Amino acid sequence: EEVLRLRLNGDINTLDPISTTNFTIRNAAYLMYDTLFALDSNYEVQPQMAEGYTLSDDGRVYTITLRDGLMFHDGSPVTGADVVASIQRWGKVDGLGKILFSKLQSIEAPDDKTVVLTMNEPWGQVIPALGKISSNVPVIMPASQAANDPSEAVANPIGSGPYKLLPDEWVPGSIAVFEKFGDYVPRDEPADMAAGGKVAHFDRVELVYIPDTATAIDALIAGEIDWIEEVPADMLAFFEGADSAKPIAARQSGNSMQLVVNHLNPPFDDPKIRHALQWAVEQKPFLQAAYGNATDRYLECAAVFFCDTPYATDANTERVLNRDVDKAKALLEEAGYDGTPVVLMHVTDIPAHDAYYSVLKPMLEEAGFVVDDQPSDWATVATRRASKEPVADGGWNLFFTGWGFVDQSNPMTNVYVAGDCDNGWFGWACSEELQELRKQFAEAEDPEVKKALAEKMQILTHDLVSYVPLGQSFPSQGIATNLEGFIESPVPFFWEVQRTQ
Amino acid sequence: MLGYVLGRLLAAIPIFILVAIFIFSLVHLTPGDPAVLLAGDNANPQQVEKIRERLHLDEPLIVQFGIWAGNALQFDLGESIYSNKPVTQLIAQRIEPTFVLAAVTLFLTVAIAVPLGVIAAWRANGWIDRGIMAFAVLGFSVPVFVIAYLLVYFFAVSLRWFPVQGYKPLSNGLLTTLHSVTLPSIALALVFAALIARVTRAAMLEALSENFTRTARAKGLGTFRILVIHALKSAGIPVITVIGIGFATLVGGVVVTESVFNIPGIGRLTVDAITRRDYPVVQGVILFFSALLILINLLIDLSYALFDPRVKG
Amino acid sequence: MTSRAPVADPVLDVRNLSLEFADRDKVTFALDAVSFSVGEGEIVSLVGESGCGKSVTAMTIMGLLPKHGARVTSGSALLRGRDLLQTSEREMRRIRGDRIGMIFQDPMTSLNPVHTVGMQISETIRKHRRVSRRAAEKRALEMLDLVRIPDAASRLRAYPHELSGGMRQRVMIAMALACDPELLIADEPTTALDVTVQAQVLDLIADLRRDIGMSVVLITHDLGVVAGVADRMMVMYAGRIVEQGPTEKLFADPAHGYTAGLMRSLPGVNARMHDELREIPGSVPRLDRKIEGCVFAPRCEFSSQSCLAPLPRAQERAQGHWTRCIHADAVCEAMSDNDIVRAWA
Amino acid sequence: MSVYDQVSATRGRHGGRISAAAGYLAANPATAICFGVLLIFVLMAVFAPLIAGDPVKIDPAERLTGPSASAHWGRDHLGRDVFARAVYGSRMSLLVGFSVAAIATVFGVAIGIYAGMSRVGGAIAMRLVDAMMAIPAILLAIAFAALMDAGILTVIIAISIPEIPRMVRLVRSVVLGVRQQPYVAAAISIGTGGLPLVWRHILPNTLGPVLVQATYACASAIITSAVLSFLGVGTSPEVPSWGGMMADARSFFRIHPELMVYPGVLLSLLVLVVNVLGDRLSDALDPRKMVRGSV
Amino acid sequence: MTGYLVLDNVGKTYTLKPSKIGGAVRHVHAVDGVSLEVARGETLGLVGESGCGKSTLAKLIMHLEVPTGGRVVIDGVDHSRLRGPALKQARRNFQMIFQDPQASLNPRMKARAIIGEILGNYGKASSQRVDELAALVGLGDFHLDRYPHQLSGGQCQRIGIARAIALDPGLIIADEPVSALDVSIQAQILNLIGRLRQQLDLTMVFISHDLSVVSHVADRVAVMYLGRIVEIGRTESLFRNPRHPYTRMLLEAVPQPTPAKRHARAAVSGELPSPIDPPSGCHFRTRCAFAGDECSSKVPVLRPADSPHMVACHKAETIASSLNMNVA
Ligand SMILES: Nc1ncnc2c1ncn2[C@@H]1O[C@H](COP(=O)(O)OP(=O)(O)OP(=O)(O)O)[C@@H](O)[C@H]1O
Ligand SMILES: Nc1ncnc2c1ncn2[C@@H]1O[C@H](COP(=O)(O)OP(=O)(O)OP(=O)(O)O)[C@@H](O)[C@H]1O
Ligand SMILES: [Mg+2]
Ligand SMILES: [Mg+2]
Repeated sequence: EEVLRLRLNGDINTLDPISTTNFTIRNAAYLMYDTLFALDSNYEVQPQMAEGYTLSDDGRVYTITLRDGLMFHDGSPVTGADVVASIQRWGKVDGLGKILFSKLQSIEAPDDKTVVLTMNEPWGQVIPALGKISSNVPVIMPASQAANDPSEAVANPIGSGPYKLLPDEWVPGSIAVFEKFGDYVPRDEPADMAAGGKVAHFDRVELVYIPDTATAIDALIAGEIDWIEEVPADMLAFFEGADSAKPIAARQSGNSMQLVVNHLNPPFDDPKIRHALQWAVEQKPFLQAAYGNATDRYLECAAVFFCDTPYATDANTERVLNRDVDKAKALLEEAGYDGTPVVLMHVTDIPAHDAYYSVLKPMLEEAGFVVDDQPSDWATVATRRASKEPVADGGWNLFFTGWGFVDQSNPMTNVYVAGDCDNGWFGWACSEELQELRKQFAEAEDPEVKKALAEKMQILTHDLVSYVPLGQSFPSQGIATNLEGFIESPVPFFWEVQRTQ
Repeated sequence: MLGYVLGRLLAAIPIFILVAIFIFSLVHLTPGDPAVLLAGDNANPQQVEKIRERLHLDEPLIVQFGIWAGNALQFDLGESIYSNKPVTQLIAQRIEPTFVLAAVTLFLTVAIAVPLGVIAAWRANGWIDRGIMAFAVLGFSVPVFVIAYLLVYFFAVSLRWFPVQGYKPLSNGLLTTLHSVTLPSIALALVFAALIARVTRAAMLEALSENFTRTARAKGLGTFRILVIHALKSAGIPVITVIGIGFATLVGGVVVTESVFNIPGIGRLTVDAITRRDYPVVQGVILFFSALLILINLLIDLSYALFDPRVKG
Repeated sequence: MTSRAPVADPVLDVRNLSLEFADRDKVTFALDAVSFSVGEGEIVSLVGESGCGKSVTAMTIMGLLPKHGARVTSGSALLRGRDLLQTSEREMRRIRGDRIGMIFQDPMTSLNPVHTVGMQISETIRKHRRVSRRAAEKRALEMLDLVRIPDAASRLRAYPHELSGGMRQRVMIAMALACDPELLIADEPTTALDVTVQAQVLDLIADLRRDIGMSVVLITHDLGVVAGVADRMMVMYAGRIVEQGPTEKLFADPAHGYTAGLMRSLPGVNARMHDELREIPGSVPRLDRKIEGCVFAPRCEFSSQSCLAPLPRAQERAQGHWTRCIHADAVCEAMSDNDIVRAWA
Repeated sequence: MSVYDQVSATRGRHGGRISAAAGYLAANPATAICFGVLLIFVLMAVFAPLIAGDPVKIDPAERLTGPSASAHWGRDHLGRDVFARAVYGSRMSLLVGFSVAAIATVFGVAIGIYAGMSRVGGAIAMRLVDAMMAIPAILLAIAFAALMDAGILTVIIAISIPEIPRMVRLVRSVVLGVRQQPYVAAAISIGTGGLPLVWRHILPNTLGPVLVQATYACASAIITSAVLSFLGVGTSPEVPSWGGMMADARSFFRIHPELMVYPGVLLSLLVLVVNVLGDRLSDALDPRKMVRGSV
Repeated sequence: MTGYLVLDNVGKTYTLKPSKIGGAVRHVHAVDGVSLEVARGETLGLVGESGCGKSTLAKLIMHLEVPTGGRVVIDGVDHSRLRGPALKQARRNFQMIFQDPQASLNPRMKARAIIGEILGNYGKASSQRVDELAALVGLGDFHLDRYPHQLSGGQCQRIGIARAIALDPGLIIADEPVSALDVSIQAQILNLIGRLRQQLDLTMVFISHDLSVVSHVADRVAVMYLGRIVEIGRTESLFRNPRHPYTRMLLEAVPQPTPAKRHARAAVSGELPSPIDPPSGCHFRTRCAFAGDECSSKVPVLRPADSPHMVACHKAETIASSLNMNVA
């Protein structure tokens, strides 16, 4: 029996990628779910479960046909009704999905093999939205499960992907086990990132949760596991002299780190003080703290939509990229900063975060901020960051988080350019202009126009300071040397991969 | 005998109630709103409110306690906020590794500590004694995670004798399981053995200074017989008692070792639940451990009868 | 005292035994030239106050002194001619419990509480005799009968705590006698017992001596006990035997200041009520330095300057009656009107 | 009187134990060394600013560099001075150790004496103590430290809470023993009662074992606080602590083992020294321990 | 009632926790309906074997234990009704000398503090008085600066005595004050107690298991057996002419350093029964040669044999005649 053992960055508590944007769950969900469309390595959308689709001449009606032989893990066939229900559920929570549904006239399944989407007006993002590679991924599940409230995770998830969850062997906090789904029919095309044939070569896939990264790497080298999602730069040295495993730089899955600013609470309710914050910090020490001398692993970058991407630009990045304590002080003075302490919810249980907070505090203090460093764990911060209350009542000022390349590089999914005020992501930066820009972007077809809109978004965002970018990194994955066929992709996939004989 | 056991179990009830109240208030009076945590990144206040209702977090504490205690009596410890699974199921899933780890540790400990303690007492104040006691104090003084890392480094990473981490369930065969828990058990046993070796030595010294030891010597008995048949058996009670007390310490060690060695036992479950603010699990697990300790102490009391006829029913 | 044995062909002959305890910075001269012997079938008693060295003497003979700290500086202890002090621990284990039986003061704690009485007796037998478990148990039963334990068969399976103090002491005796020892050393066998029980136990020892014919060293601090059962007695004070002789002789003709002091300080039934007792002033000397002269001199009403000079040889006053007192005659004279002395005279 | 009693009588059974203990310690080179080491730790903690540089200043550019003039033991993953952190770390350990010992002693003695002297109140107190003892100490500490706001006070309280019941039990059992002593009956019969009885007769004769237990509580508190830091529920990671240093270092254990070794050795040494002193103290207070029979 | 100390049907029952797993709760009637009087200036000796309740009785008199029945009246005052300061005031009138001299002194207090404590408790602290007391019991002032462990047993007992007489109490209970002492020291202490008794006109209860000691100090003697007084009478009368078979057995059993006793000891029979579950009726009947049916069903009460000599025995008369025959 061939077993593939994977160590993702976190544990999974559900396998419902609609109920959460959690990347670990997204990655795990790809094992068992399939999607209608998928991105290939050129970031082009290709049919996956869909045989193909036709677009009506007025550009409003998409008729999608399903492939033959699609089957859920419980043995029932995948029908158009299932697809409709799944997409409707996704549309209730996903950012892009919400926009799609706002333009949708109807979605129905005239028969078991067909799904018809009728738009109010032509909109070029329909197929890209359905082929979205990252959270929330519009996976297809049985209609009965798709009827669930999207905020609540499906209890016994059933997918139609190449691997099938074994719920009895799932021990949350420790291990989740999948077995090869014998009735899965892969596409004939060769695998190409998320697209193409998904051939399962292993009988069993185990997601082993090993919280301690050092232990995980040791386990990888000792052959106890086959793959690690992320190897911290410092630990690359573990692999020296080891022939059983190697690190691979995951160029495609770059990450960016951000300092998120709460616009509701003083002192950062004042734009001037937010600008002072920008002057007060610089990226390099953070990056060094996290990646040390591994300079090939990171990039100083202030582009809202990632560097080295179509929408990358350096417009309005002066305050972000340069540190000037005097300017910061001047701005604070000008704004009449009264010494309101900046509460740092210092996350101690994630090493990179811990390092970031440690770096941030002296920077802020040097620039004249009063800092109140409150040690905490990530779970607490994850709780507390949702609070819109004043600091004294459990609210907050700043926290660190990271987003991946796929999400950030797309203006439609980048949370910091939404300007959605109270309905937006944590920090609740508010800008009607940004909201308007996003609308225009969704409708724009011309790449040049899009590019211009993106640049405008960046300028506005850096002025608004919904966050302070702290650079971009290219984490490594660790992989057993006896694996071949590993697909390079921003989201890790485990079809195609097999053990060398 | 049966009456005594029942009596003891009855007597444990108020203690248990106190424990329950204690744990409940500890968990509920501390900051951090589990409902918000559960709701996730993109939840709106209505959703949070709904969750709060579902978990009765909107009721007064007393009512919450009543609901919780009432359910607990029916072995329903609620559902994990994190994984939405019944706490009892989570615990049940994880009993095996913890049990195996504890059992192997206990075996190793007794096998190491009791002979050491006996020898140290026999050679009291000599070099052997000092050596053993130095080991014992050292075992006390080095945190279990340091020992654990050293063991991993030498025996798993360098020598590759044992796995670095993880637990192989008994379904893979006893030997595989034992192989997978050897290192963590040794790490734990070293600390635990230090305690028990000391107490064994002290109890043996006590027994050896008793008049009946003098009698045994006056009868011309050999060293082994005096040490083992006479002294050790009467030193049994303090040794057994400290093994019982040590269990509480062992639980602490288990929490740490399970984390270091990534063993999916109850200790790991506990730490994870605490950092995740998974209140039902925290409550359930601590309650479980307390019940276990109370039970173990009862067993220990009963086992006194093995060593001392004066307490036999 | 001389090294000549007061009895011919003794079972036990202790000669010139000196012993010190060294403990870090402190030395205790616990025994100083102790000599005595025990004849065949004789009950010899060792009397003296707490701490005078009675137990240490017994433990030295048995080879049961702590390995560290105790040091025999001179002397020998011959069991039928064989020096126990030169015997290896291995050999001593064969002798203990077999040729010498010993019972201790405190029957409550001298039996192992976690083993049955039967096991503890038959264990001794099996250690020294190559017999089956069954045979050993049979012998244990006989021994319990011998020491007059009622319903012996069922008592074999009893634990010590299920027996009364007197019964426990009788079990101890049964255990000590299980292998027919030549010598029984009884270290204060009745001190922890009530008078009525004490009487029973003493009777038992006397009877067994008669029936079995063993020799007994009886250690006690109670002159009454000595008077009751001992053939000969040794009076010990501060690590030395100050006077020894046949019991009648010694009571009738005490010839040491300490013996005299003891007899006079006893509140007897015959003594007149509320009279002042004759005190022995002062208290027992510390043993942390060697005393050359008479150890009792500082408390002795008969003492003179010459008592402080190095100790004279022990004098034999009558057949087998030895004293270390240079004022023996004066003592004798002064004691002639003592109640106790008169009762024996 | 047994041989032991006599020896203890000549040695002094109870009285003047402290001075006797002091003498005993002085006569013991190993003990003196331990005292010396402890003293060094204390001095290190007190005079940390004079000995070492800034323990919290980070310097990411210099991270994980080896020993240098400015950082004798090199720098950690944030470029902080390991030596400085180690020196300042002794503050945390000593503070936690001594505070816990003090808190456990004060509360333990107060409650323990009450429980030992009062029948009804004692029974109630003991039920509470039983309940607390039924919760594994470290779980209680982890839960408490994790659920409250992190900070040194939280850590001290978290570790003290499970430590107190142990002390209460000990004190109570000793008090029950002392109460049976004839000198207590004597004191009552001469009209001493209430607080003076406790203060003059009960308390002083309880202190010996309490002192020993306090040293053990101190040692185990130091370890527990390290474990808490290690599990990430201890004090702020900025506050230098040995446990925290080891937790930080575990990722680098394979490449920079010294990052774990320095604080590990210091921690173990301190705990060792405290443990040994506790042992010696208990030996010194127990005359029986000085003469031991051998088989 | 005329006595200085009057015990009226005093009893004390202890409840024992089960000593075994699953055992039952048991009761010990440590003191069982004891009535007696001690006149002012008189010394009552109390003898009996271990566990018969002597110390318990002492504690009851000292109000260190609360009786489960009956009354203790000292100098007309029933202390069981007193509480707090009143009790404290009353306490100065009765004091105790303890069996184990060293254990009855707080090991952490110097002799001076120990004697001074009682004075301080009643607002009479005075170092002069302490010195006086020390001199009275034959201690030098250098002894006062020592801890108990630095003093010998006899010296400790002197301190205990000094403490007991510090406030001129009317009543002293001496619970085996010499049994832990060496023979040669015993006489010193007995003499001291005797002297003080005369000088201070003390009323005293003197407890001992040693008949010869009791006979030496007591005016009257009470014999206890398993919680009950079985015989009480003037010392000579009781020793010369014991009426209760137990008293006889005791007297026979005492080893005497006289040849008369040598081989003529009356057989002592039977085992001492456990106080937890004593025989019914007369507790002694299991060891008594004269026991009849009556003895197992009826508890004998103290009745005059020849006044003031009282005995609690159904067969006292029978025994008396047989005894006379024997002696004759
Ligand atoms: N192990 C030992 N170490 C040091 N001194 C000891 C030891 N055993 C006995 N001694 C000392 O030797 C002396 C004699 O003690 P021993 O026990 O023989 O007295 P004893 O006559 O039996 O007294 P008791 O009537 O109290 O039993 C005492 O001063 C005692 O302190
Ligand atoms: N606190 C107590 N709890 C339970 N039983 C007790 C207690 N104190 C005494 N007893 C029991 O009461 C009985 C009488 O005890 P007490 O101490 O009065 O006897 P005693 O005559 O003084 O004996 P001894 O001569 O041994 O001192 C004994 O059986 C004893 O076990
Ligand atoms: Mg002795
Ligand atoms: Mg008594």
